[in-house]
Amino acid sequence: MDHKPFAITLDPGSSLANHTGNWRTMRPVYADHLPPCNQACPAGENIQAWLYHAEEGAYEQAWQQLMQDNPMPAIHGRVCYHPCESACNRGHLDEAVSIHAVERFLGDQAIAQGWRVACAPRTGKHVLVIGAGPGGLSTAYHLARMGHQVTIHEAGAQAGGMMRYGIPKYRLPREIVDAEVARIQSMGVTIKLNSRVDDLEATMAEGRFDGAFLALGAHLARRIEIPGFDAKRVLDAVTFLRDIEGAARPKLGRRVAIYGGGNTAIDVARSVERLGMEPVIIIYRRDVGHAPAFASEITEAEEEGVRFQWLRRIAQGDASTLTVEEMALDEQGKPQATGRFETIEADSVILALGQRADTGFLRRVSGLRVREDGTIEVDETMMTGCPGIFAGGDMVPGEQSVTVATGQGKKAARHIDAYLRGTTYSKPEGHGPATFDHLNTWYYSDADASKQPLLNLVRRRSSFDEIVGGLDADNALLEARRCLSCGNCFNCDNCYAVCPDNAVIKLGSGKRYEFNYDYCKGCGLCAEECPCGAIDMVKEVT
Amino acid sequence: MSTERIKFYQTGTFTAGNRLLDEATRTVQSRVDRTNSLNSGHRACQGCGEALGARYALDAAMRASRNQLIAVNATGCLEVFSSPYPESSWQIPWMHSLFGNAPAVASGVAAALRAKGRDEVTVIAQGGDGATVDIGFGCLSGMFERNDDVLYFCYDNEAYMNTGIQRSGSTPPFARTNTTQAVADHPGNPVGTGKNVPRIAMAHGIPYVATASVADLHDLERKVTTAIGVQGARYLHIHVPCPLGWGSDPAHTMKVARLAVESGLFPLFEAECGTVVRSTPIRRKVPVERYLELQTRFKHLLGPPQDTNAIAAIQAIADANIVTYGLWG
Amino acid sequence: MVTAAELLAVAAFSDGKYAQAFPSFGSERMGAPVMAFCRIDDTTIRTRDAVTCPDVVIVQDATLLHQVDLFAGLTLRGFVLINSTRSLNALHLEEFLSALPVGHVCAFPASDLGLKYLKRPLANAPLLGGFAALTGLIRLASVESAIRQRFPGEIGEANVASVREAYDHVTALTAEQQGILRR
Amino acid sequence: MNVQMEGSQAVAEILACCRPEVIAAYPISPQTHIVERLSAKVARGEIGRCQFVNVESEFAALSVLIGASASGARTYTATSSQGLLFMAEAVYNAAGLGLPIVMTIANRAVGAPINIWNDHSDSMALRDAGWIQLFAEHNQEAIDLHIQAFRLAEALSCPVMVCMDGYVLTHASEPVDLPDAAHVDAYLPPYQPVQLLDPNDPVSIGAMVGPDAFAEVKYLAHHQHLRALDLIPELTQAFEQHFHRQSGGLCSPYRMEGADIAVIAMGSVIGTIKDVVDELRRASIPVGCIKIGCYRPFPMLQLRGLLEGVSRVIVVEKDLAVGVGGIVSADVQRTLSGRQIPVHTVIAGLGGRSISTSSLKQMILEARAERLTEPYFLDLNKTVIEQELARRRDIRRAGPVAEHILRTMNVMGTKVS
Repeated sequence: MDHKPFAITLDPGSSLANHTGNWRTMRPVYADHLPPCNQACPAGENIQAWLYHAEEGAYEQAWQQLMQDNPMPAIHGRVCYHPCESACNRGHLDEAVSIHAVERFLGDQAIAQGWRVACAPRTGKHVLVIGAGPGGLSTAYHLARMGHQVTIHEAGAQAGGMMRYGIPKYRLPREIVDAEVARIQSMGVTIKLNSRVDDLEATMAEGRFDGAFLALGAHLARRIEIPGFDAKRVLDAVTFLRDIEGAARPKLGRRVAIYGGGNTAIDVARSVERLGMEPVIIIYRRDVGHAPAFASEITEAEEEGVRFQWLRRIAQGDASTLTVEEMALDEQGKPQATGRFETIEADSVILALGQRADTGFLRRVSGLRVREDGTIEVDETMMTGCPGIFAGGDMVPGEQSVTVATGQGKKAARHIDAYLRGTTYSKPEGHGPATFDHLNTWYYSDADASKQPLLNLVRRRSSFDEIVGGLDADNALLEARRCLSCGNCFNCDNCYAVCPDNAVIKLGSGKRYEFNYDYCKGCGLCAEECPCGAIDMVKEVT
Repeated sequence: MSTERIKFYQTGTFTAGNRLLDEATRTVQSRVDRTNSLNSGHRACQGCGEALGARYALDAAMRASRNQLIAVNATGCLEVFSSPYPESSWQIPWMHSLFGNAPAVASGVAAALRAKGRDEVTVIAQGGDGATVDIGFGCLSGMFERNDDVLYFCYDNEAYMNTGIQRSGSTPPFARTNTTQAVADHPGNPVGTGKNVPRIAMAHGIPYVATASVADLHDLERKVTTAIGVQGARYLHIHVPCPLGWGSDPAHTMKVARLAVESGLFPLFEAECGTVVRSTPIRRKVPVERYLELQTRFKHLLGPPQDTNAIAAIQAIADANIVTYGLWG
Repeated sequence: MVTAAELLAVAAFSDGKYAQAFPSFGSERMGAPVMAFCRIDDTTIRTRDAVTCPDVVIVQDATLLHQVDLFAGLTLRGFVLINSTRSLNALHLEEFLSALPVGHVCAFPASDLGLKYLKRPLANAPLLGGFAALTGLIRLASVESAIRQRFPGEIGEANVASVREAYDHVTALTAEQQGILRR
Repeated sequence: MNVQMEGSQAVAEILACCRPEVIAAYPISPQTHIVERLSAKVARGEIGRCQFVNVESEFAALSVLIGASASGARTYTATSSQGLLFMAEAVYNAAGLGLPIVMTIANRAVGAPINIWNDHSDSMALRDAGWIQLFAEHNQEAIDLHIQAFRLAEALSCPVMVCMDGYVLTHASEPVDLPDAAHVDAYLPPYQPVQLLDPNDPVSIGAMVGPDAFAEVKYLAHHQHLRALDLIPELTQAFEQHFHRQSGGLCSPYRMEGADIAVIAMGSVIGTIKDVVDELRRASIPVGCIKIGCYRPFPMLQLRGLLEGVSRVIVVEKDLAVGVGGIVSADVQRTLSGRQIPVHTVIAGLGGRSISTSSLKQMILEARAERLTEPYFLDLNKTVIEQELARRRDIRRAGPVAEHILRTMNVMGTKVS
């Protein structure tokens, strides 16, 4: 067809010569926004990222991604109070993704399969870590990954800290703790048990350490006097929990009252239940709405028969009873005495009024500042007043939880690493949060959360067996796939399909996309129709 | 199991592709090797629904016909923005003759192919609502009545956009156009006017009639593929928003189309030999206001003061569709 | 009527003559009055104007006789053939056509012959037979072949039969007329 | 083979030999007989795989052919009068796209008043649409022109109208020589399109062309028509060698040797004029006639040559440019620009009015005596005109002209007078 009629007959696709890109006033750009789950995670996990791999059934890849931030997924999948799920955008749609369940699944898989994490080449630097709790273990792990040598000094007989001595077995089976600690040791981390450090400088010098991380935790219980009540029958939660961890069975009598409204109080109550005591009573000065314990914990405890005496203060006691005063909350939600009293029968009282770190011995260390409450002051790099000495976990001010400690461990490790290399660490800049309004939820199909199996009540009340079961591979996969991938492209091809100008280039399945700005007119359809809000429209620079 | 699982997929099957779906359940538009029948460099407005609808329909048709396809185009936006000398955006054999004769020209192409024994080639005719429901209607009806082997795509943007937004037989009641202005006692397009060409097509008893929307790609492609598999006259009426004519944000083209479907104003159904055989259920029902409020052509209804009667009348149309076509899943 | 003119032309053609037949084109509905024309010549016919001075007038429907001037422009030595059961007398034409040469005018029941052979009052074929007999401008054989060409098989033969009888009938009538004159 | 046959039937017969692949048809008198016969031949499979499409309008008929032709098929349709005007938009389009469609125009007047009889108003209305227009003098030429038309159209990628007078030719039974298919094949090769809708070699046909190239496109169309002026004589010569008879051509003289007066006309009236010429020559009046066989493109050069030495030209045309007069005569005048000789416009045969030899003879003598009004309406009924004009002067709302004229004349609808 060489003599095609002039002008009226044209060659196919010849309009490629017409670059419509110059119509554009706004330009689309791909961005990875910070998903709410990641933002909320105290351990700084990139949850969306590891779920992305889990969605494909690539569990080890998912686990490796997880291990970038958290060395103990099996533990966190069980004990973390998962603020990520409260933040999850899917909650606005049907139910939040059950992140902790998938995390636990991955953690258990790793233990079962014996998955390992690679370490960087040795740096020759040696770091002292005091305390083998979550904070200490986390720091040690991350430093080891970075190639540093780490030695942990643990005062207790076993590693794990509060994970072992503060959280009952029925929530965290000990073989899980052992497995994840063992994995950290297998990375070259030395743990010296029963070795309490009393003189930091001496220990540092003797071990020729280049830096130290203090994570002693908080093991000193707050105590109060109960007038008229035999002090021998007043125990504290920390001691009680440590005792039952061993073989010892403390003498409590038949009727036990627990004083406090935090998660520890609940842990204690439920443990006591399992020791076969009479109905356990929890006494707390404020009401259920103001109790620091998690609602789920309270409900589970009630299911197991624990009774609650809200708005009560222990005034005094005698041989077999406690006199409690009724309290009332004022506008500020503070409990005020009412002058009305009642008595309840109790053979013993366990105080769950919080703990503090035993940091007295550190007062001698120059530059290191110990606060009134025993916590230690650290700067934004987690370093104490004394150069090279860092601290974290329950012994520094702030929220006290396994996950927070683990997160601080990572943070400290990064700064310790920088300190050892004589550099400074700064967090990379992100693209801003991926809030719910970023999403085009029409594209998401409804899918209810997968439920984890629960142990039946009888066994729960009579044994320390783990209450909550794990997901099987199928559930875990489906649960992972409920993730909306907020703010991060998951290769759904929408942008590629909805561009009226074919100005989106698909780089191959799973390889994401590029814009062809020669033709993109900047209509914004791609951004509008991106389900997860991973495309921003930005002003064209002219 | 896999079909059971799809419900749980991140995005179900509603996105164009998704790496978690197996190839077969992804759309043609998600494929790297799609034809791009209407290629880059065309002069359609930003966010043009018709450009999108045309590429969706033709790419699907190309795949279903193993690239053995000839398309005839009526005069209109699609033709003007795609083929101004010296550049054409078409990657397929394509012809434009006149405003009112696309169906007849296509019948001619089909006749020629039959005469030459090239039955493997599919013939497509396409045009906007003006070319289809108005000026080309005689030829369309003739093509139907003869049951010529032609698949007709009507890209319905509900007015004459090429000439600058004048009222067509497909303009919805109350809509403002430059010939049905929002003035006087009964602003916009008079109620009780206009024609439903899919129903009229069905009345011809042709083997396949369907409606589709750019907002539901999977549904659209399935219907095109079905149509290609059928012999004789076939009609596909595709709803394609026009940002210019509707006064909607170019970025909202999909959203507006989606709301037309989800409100029930644009029912998605299929008919065989004159009888409705399937309809696509509404996923998340919305009141018509959600649809209207995104378009300035309905601004005069939303007020203030709001024309509650008008809105009620439009809602009634949507509700009637939901009943007529059983749009509840 | 149009068919008759055409058959006449075909017959002339097979006689080796040049012929041109054309209808007067009204938006005819069946049964409405129609005219058709035929030119026959020994050389090519080029002219296309209407026939205004016919040499022969065939009247298929005698009821038209007094509505339109059918004989306008008829040449002095022209022929007239009328389809009627009535005689020229009964038709009040004898005097009117007396100017024409004896034996140039004839009325006979062509429709009856049609009825007889074709079961329908079709006068065309008999009239052609009559034409051949009256004018001698075309051969009977040619009329027959023209008819056989147009209507093959039985119908053709039936037509031919009607043509023959008409031919004899008209031959007899004209002979009679001349006879009368001789006396 | 020599046969006595109706014009329409003969055309249908010869079309079958031209092997069209797609025929579209919509009924309108007096074209109908042609397509009726073709439908039967197609149904009987006498034209190969040819498709016969019964469309819903003339507009659709030509549109179907536009699609078919662009798909590489040889295409044909026929129409008349209102039908041609109803397809007008497509007529321009087919030419603009350069599609070699052949269409028979059974020429007929254009209403209102509605009139089914012959004149040239219909094809005249579309003379500038870009189609080649050939006019047939008699049925033999009509069939020959169809054979030539396909070859011409396909050689130039330009559509061709073969115009034959409605009824006068389409319904007239005359002797014609019908060549057989093999004979036609030898003259008319298969269609080789220059552009094609082909899935294996896609193109976009029918682009929008703006001010930057529109004029060039139109010029090229014009150029094709100029090429036709060279090609047509070649084709007719080849035709004569092949079929041993002269037929078609741009324009042909009759007894022009020593002619002082030339009568120019198109179509079937030529025959009548030839008779008149003979008669006048016998009376030693030096008159000759010229047939224009190809009206578009208009053969100026050739005509100018034939008119050398003529001192008076009379153009007899079956059409009227209301408010102007002649259409063909305007072309003739342009042809003769620079030569100071009278060119008379004679409007004749409108709406089927018979053109008699006597009137023509009279008219020529009047012209010779310088007594023709310009334009001259042949056989115009002056009395009626005067009555009607008078009536209009008197009554303000005079009502429909045509009916009133008929009433005053009490003409019988079916009578030719």
